[in-house]
Amino acid sequence: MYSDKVMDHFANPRNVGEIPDANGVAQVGNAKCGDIMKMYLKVEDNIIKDIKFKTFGCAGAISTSSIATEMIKGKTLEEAEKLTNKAVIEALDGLPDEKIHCSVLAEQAIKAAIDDYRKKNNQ
Amino acid sequence: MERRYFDYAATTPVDPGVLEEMLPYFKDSFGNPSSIYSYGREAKKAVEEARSKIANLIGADSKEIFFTAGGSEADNWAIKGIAMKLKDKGNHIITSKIEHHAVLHVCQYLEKHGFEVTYLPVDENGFINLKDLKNSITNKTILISIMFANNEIGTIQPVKEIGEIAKEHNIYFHTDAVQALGNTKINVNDMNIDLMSMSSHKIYGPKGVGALYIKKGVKIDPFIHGGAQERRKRAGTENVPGIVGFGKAAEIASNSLEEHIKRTVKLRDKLITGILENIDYVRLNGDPIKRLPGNVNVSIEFVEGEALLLNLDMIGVSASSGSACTSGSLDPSHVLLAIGLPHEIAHGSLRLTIGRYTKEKDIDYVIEELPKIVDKLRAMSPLYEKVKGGDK
Amino acid sequence: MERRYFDYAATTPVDPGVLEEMLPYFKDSFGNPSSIYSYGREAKKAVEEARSKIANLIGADSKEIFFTAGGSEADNWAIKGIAMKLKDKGNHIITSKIEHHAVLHVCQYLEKHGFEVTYLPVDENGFINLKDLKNSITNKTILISIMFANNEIGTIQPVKEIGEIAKEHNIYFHTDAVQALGNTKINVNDMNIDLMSMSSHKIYGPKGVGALYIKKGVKIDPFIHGGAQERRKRAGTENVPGIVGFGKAAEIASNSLEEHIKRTVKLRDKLITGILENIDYVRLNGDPIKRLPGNVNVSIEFVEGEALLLNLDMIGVSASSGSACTSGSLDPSHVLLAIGLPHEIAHGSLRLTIGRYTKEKDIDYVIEELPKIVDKLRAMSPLYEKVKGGDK
Ligand SMILES: Cc1ncc(COP(=O)(O)O)c(C=O)c1O
Ligand SMILES: Cc1ncc(COP(=O)(O)O)c(C=O)c1O
Ligand code: FES
Ligand code: FES
Repeated sequence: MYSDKVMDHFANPRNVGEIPDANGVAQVGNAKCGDIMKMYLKVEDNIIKDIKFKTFGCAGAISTSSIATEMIKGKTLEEAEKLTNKAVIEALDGLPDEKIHCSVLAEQAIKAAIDDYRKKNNQ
Repeated sequence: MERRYFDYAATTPVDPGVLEEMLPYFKDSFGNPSSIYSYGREAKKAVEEARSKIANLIGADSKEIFFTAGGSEADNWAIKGIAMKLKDKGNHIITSKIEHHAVLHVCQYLEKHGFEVTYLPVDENGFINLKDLKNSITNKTILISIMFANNEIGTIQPVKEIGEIAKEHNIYFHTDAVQALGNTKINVNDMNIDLMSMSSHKIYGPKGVGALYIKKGVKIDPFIHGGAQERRKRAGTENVPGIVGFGKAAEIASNSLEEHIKRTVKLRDKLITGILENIDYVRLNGDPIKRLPGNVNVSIEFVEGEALLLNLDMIGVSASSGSACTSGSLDPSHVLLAIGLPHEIAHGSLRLTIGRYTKEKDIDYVIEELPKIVDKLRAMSPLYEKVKGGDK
Repeated sequence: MERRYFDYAATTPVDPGVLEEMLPYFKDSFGNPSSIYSYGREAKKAVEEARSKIANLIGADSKEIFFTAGGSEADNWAIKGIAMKLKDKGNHIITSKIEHHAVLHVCQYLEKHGFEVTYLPVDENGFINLKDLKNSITNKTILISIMFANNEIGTIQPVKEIGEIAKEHNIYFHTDAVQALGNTKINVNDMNIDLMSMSSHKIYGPKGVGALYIKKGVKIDPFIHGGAQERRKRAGTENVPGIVGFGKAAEIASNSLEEHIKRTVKLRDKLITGILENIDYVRLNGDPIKRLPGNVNVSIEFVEGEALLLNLDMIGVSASSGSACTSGSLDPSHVLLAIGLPHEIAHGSLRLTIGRYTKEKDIDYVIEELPKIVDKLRAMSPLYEKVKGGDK
């Protein structure tokens, strides 16, 4: 049901963890629905220098978090904000229909973390 | 990679002895049992022998066994068949909140068509309350349908007592015994059961066959109308190899019931203890004593069930979960919610069910490996952080 | 004694290639297709492959195929499912007098529950009249259910034309194609079929499995409620080996359809000619041209069908009859009565149906032996005396 790419990111998620001195942090989702995603950003000169995530959820949620962090690491905030769940799904070689909603979470978490950074830096 | 199957409640492999008995009925004795020539008579005889083996397993008479395509059809038939037959007498059905969907969705469907249904709540171990049951009976009640044993948490209901209450009030009692069959002693007469659903593939028989026990004298509409098979109660050319296989599976189950229960309970309890001792923030769901011999169901906090299952699958262990993420629906298992688990804990549920071919070393393996998987998943869980930080 | 099977319309032996494909799914790949671990995924894949083979045989899309436990369930589902879904739109159903009991008895049941049913008559060859069909349509008509080919007399209806009429009037068209499948070219789109019943054991697949074709967009209630299998339309753990076998049988049928028809028609016509030429007072029932490739149905005057069958069985020939005496009911076949046969002639009906493993020498054998049996029975028939005496 999951693509090899999904299973790879699920089994060996990239960028898992926390950034102690993150300057943009956000958590989306809620445990009631079974998925929570937390993103940590380290932004320097408008560029995402480092990114880490933690996710409570299914393989769809974990793999989308993982690949999304890979996709925006090193990108400018503007570029990162343009990341859509569609692009994430494509990068994973697809997701089962009933898992599309998990991919939305990654997009939301990144946007929320960028917002948090901007708020903290009065942008 | 060695495969370790921990999902006997979902389905079981066919016992080799069962398959062997089935084989002749595909190509050689393939006749239609309704025919009068010798090919047909052979098939007919085989079907009748299977019927008596199933009757024997549950203390019924052969004539009270009607073959179906499985447990779901048996549940649908029992409930819709009684509802349609007795609708002029009453339109009220009593069931529980933790029934299998094959009962619940039928009841919900009937609600759309003029029936009223009481869904009895259960306590934290999954038992219905007999007083609740009595209080919910009205003069419109035509059927009580309470499952024998639950497929998720393994809790075994006080069936005999429910049967007595039904009998006192002259109401038909149906029980879904799909999980109980072959796993606990059943006697339909002692237990005052009027209708009982069974399924072959849960007792090492083939998929696609089951049966409904209908006590002599019970009035019920057919569900599949057509030919005169199954004494005009269930139409369709008989699935002869399937029925023969189900019969053999029932025979094996009858002959080894006590031994099977003893052996399985021992393994189960070892697994439960191993998990509870080696993992923090974990709870056992279902009653510790009155539970199916092969059922282990735990909630592991801060992790999500599907992620657990896939990690187990990667090391060859097949299991099951009540997480919403595995069902494709938005809510976690209705059974886990009914016993009072909060959504987030229900999501972290894991069901490991064991059976005839489970070895002690498989149990040891899970006890050893599961904690590692849980650690790995908790390490990436934003929920677990807080606990570790002490601010839970 | 060599056995000669002449009852392919009742059921067929499983093709050896079919059984071979099924075997791994009993013991090794026995997983539940709804599970997410690898055991389950293997099973799921096998089910989906089978689905597309069946779709392929009838020109449908895979997503339009829903597995059932056989032809009877498919008929019940199609008719009850549409009736329940559309009952607020209308309560009128049109069918024919020569349908299989799995259609007729469902219609009769619905009549008891507020539906109205028109049973179209047929002509002496077994065809419905298209004008009758049009005339019987009312603004309450929600379903036309006319069988593709008749199981007793083999007559193939003008399905495409029926489909066009249904389409013009925006009424769903269901056809019971249990006998037609694998025996005549079917394209559900060209023929405007909305729902179609199929059964595996009539096409050299296993018993206990079938399918309902439901055209995309058709609104229908589920029949077996419960789990989310079959895209939430038909609950119950999938009969994986059965489905795999049905798929393989469909694949074989697709690949050899033309050749099968040619070969079978030749044998059939030889048998018909042989019987008509060698026995007096015999008539062919059903249309001589538009009939199933394997169907021979004759009425042999002054003899009774069950006696015929038993005599044939004694020499190793398995056949079937529309005689009341074989059915356990008081009336002979409703199909034979519907084509206008008097009771006494219907009693003497004999159906010989041939198929994949019928050899030319089997045909020769029946042509040789049947007249002797008929002679023997007529010699003891009080009805025949008169004819011989010339006073008929
Ligand atoms: C025309 C027709 N419809 C329906 C059925 C029922 O199919 P099944 O026996 O698979 O339920 C049969 C055969 O018995 C048949 O010949
Ligand atoms: C309690 C219970 N009832 C009914 C069913 C349905 O049985 P089947 O899959 O044979 O239709 C199952 C298993 O799936 C079950 O566990
Ligand atoms: S987190 Fe529940 S479906 Fe993905
Ligand atoms: S003559 Fe005996 S049943 Fe017809």
